[in-house]
Amino acid sequence: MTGRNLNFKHRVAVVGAGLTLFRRRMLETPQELAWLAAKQALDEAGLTLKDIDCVVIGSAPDAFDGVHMKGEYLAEGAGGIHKPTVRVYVGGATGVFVPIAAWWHVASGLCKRVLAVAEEKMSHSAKPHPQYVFRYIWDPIVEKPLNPNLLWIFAMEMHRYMYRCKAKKEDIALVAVKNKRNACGHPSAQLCDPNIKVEDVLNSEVLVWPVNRLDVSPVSDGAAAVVLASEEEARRITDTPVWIKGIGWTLDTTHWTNRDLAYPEYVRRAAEMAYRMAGIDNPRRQIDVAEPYDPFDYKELHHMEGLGLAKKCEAPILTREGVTQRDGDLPINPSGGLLGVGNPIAAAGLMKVAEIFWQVRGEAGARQVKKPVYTGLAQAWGDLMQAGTVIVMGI
Amino acid sequence: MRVGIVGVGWFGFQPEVVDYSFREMMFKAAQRAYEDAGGLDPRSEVDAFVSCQEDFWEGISIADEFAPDPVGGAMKSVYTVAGDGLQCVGQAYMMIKSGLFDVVVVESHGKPSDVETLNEVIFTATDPISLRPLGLENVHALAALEARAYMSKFGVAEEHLEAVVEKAHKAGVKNQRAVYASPGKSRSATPVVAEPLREADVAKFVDAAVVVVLASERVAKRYNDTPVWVDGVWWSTEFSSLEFHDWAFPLHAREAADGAYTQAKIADPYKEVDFAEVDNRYSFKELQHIEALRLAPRGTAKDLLADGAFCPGGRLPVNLSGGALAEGVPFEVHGLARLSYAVGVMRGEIKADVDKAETAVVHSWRGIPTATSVAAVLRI
Amino acid sequence: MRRIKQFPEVMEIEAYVYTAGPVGAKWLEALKAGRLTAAYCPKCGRLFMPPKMYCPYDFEEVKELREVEQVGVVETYTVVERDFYGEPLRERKVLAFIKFPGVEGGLIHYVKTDRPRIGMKVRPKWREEKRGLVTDIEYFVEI
Amino acid sequence: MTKPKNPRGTPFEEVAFPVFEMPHVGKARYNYTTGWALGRFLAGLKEGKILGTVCKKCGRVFIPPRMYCSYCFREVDDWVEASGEGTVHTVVASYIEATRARAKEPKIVGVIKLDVPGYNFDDHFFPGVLHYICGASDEDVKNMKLFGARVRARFKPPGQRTGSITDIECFEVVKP
Repeated sequence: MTGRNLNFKHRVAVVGAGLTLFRRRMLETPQELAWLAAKQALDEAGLTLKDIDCVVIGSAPDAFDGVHMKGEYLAEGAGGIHKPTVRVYVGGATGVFVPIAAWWHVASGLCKRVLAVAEEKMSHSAKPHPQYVFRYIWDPIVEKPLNPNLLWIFAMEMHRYMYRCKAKKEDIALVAVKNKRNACGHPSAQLCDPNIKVEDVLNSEVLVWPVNRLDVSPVSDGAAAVVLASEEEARRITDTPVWIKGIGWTLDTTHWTNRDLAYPEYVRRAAEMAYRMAGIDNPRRQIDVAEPYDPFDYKELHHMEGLGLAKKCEAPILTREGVTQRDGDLPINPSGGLLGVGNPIAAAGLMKVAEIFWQVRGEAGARQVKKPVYTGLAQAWGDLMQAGTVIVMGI
Repeated sequence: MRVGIVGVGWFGFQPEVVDYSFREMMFKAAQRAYEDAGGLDPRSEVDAFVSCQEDFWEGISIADEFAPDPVGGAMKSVYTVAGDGLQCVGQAYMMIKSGLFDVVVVESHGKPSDVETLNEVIFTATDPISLRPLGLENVHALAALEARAYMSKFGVAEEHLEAVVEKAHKAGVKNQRAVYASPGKSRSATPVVAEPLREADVAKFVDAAVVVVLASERVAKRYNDTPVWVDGVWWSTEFSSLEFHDWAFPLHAREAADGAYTQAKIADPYKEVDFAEVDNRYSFKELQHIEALRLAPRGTAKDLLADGAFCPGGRLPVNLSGGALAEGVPFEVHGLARLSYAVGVMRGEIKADVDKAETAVVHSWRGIPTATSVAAVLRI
Repeated sequence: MRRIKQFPEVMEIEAYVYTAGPVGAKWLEALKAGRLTAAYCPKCGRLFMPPKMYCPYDFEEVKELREVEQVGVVETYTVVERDFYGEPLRERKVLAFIKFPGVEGGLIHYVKTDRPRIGMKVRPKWREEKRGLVTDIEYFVEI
Repeated sequence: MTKPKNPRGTPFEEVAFPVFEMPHVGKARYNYTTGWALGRFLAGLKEGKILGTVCKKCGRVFIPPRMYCSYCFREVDDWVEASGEGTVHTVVASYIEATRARAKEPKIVGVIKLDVPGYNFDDHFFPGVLHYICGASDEDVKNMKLFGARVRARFKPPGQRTGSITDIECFEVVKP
């Protein structure tokens, strides 16, 4: 190991964020969804497209939108024409990876103001069902001939986690309840339900035991965007820049059937990288609010443990005790997460980064957590249960 | 902090690699690259890995999930860029410049022989509303529209395309991986595909993988005594919709090259660049890209080419490798193929007919229907 | 050593269901009515086609479509003789990029002619039965 | 002030004009090169064998096999054959198809940790495959009885095998 040099030259800040509504089906084209989010982020930062040097795009499989080379297609709506534009990609973990890649665009000194845009339009792949697209993420030779549904892999991980941690479905369902209630404070939310109870989750349709319908985030269309700037530019743009303090990401082996699924080691490694850069040695104390990736309710628990915000098998207990509520000691997914706001894959990850931006600035309004926020964290996850991306932001 | 190329490895460059899967091709290219980098151990000495590919080329959704293992990146920082291999080099360049990374590995692989419906797959990259309903039987027709616009605007004739094709096949003979090189190939004897393009104007596809190791100036010498420095790399997307892009001139290549030249402090490329490797997946593209890279004033590449300026041994040799016309197009590996050949020439490992090989510019375009180019300036 | 060398694979769903967006939908409705329109950007005053809900030049919102005279000019063309795989087409096809005076962008479409040339004036030949697709124009013909 | 302020977008429910359908069948076909490792693995299945590779440097056994060790970054050294028996590592009951349609009968699927004579594996890294599990009900999944259960590969009759993972019909629970 050559040893990462932590004395990087340029500090990088987030200075604006934008979101579309997240909904099951949207009329706008993928380009237009990207534009809606990008425009809002620019407006919030008080910038125009002329101020932007570089564009980073994130989007998960091309097979959702039904456009090959989706980055090329999205460039126009993301404000990336006649500019250096690049699309980065780590499956479901892409949303948080977009600002990570945008970070080095600025930290390298080569770009001063960067627009980072994530978009997903799952409704295009409507026939027979957007879930069908996930059939093609499995190994084409040793797995796909078995006709798998994507939920299998999550259900297997969830069940293994339940087995190892002796976690009950009731405990896990609390996450879905919390997040769908939290989502009622989010103007973009697709699945706000202020009255949802654990029984509703447990009584919803069983899809792949132990996964019920309300354990899963929905199929969504949507886009998100953030503007990043160098220190000098950030201070010019706003009085309250939110600094990117740490970035980290890890990909585990592709061969998920060869390893234990009970603990996300790759998230731990990703978090370690980000924490080292941010100077965090006790995340449970030093992170004030976190947005771990929650496409399934058990994933929030799984990721809290990977991020070191809970000990192994401790996350269900913290959840039951109310620690992860908005007014708790460690608020988790105050936005409502993917379970409540919706899950347009890459856009959902970037939505989490936007949430931390607003939480740190105290602009989350109805969603603002009770404790003061100095440092927040967003995390996403993807590929064949192997990718972890982490960003730490703060004042 | 300068960024250097300290290892290069490639595998394939065959019309069909029958015995190895794309993952195994990645592994073999990576093995060679790490050996080239003084026996670098990817498990302990690399900070991050970048893979360049697109889902529909692979026939897998979220194909980036297959990136880590074959290059030694399992449980390490690996990600994918949906772009040309040179864009990955651009990302690695920025990562190293940020100061957070010292050694970054760039990988790209392409296995066109696995794709049965290539025309339909490429066509899926066009706009679903304005173009897709037309159902083009040959996506090369979109390139032919550009060819006609360029040729008509700048007075380029078919004989000039003939000269490009002839030069590529002649040069390719000396390139051991140029499987399609056939000197004496007569362009006019090949059938018209889409006017003005004939079969010989269109590069064929090829299976290949290339891996490149980049390192910061601080550590580069640990791995290689003669790093090839990347002194500038930039890219540009001109437009998403072909309807709005310049049909006659590749502005994207101009914008990419200008960015790279600025970083490398090159004021007069025609004088300062010793040789170039540019995209020529269509014969006319070589002329366009020579001009876009400011190696000839607009509309004059055809004449300078006729004078031998861009031929091996000429004033500024372009595509000593024969380029894509001789090697084939390995999807997103294309840019790394151009780069790895240039590195070989600069290190003196490839005996090429060039006076001086100290400064090179390499370029890649992503092919139709994109308007995206990447350019990099290399120095030794 | 025996090996199974190839494994067939698809990456496809039954069908994609695309939407054209708020402005694109109106554009397709106009096509269905046999009218050619372009988006109008209130900020820079440009007309552009194909339309989107934003102006690709200045990133402002676009809501309005304006009718365009059905006279196009061939900016570039090709005569397609073979398919991608090298097989001769049953019928040669002229594909062109057609611009409309005063409009940015244009249409990539077929032209029915034996003598294609740059600068030729063309008009759309509409289909009898229209579906709200760009192919409601069967092809363009010389004026 | 609650951010985001007035997020936009036009949701719709009915699938009608201006939505338009484009069939995609036949447009993305591939013929995968299986390669050195999986090519032999598939041929092995056709002969009723489950083959893997082994890295002698770290001792890891890879099933499904690969030609390289993901952990030592070197070529694997040898082939090994699994016994066909194994233990259920994790298991679920699927009530839906890949298309999201309800399945007629619940399908039991899981990861099977395979036995390879001469090697021992912990739960951290092991040769394992995804497959159907037969001879068990969804109740056995729900009460977690199947975790750690012993199973044995049930191959199709030789004449029906094609060199595919589906040459194994399922892993059958071995009655104690």
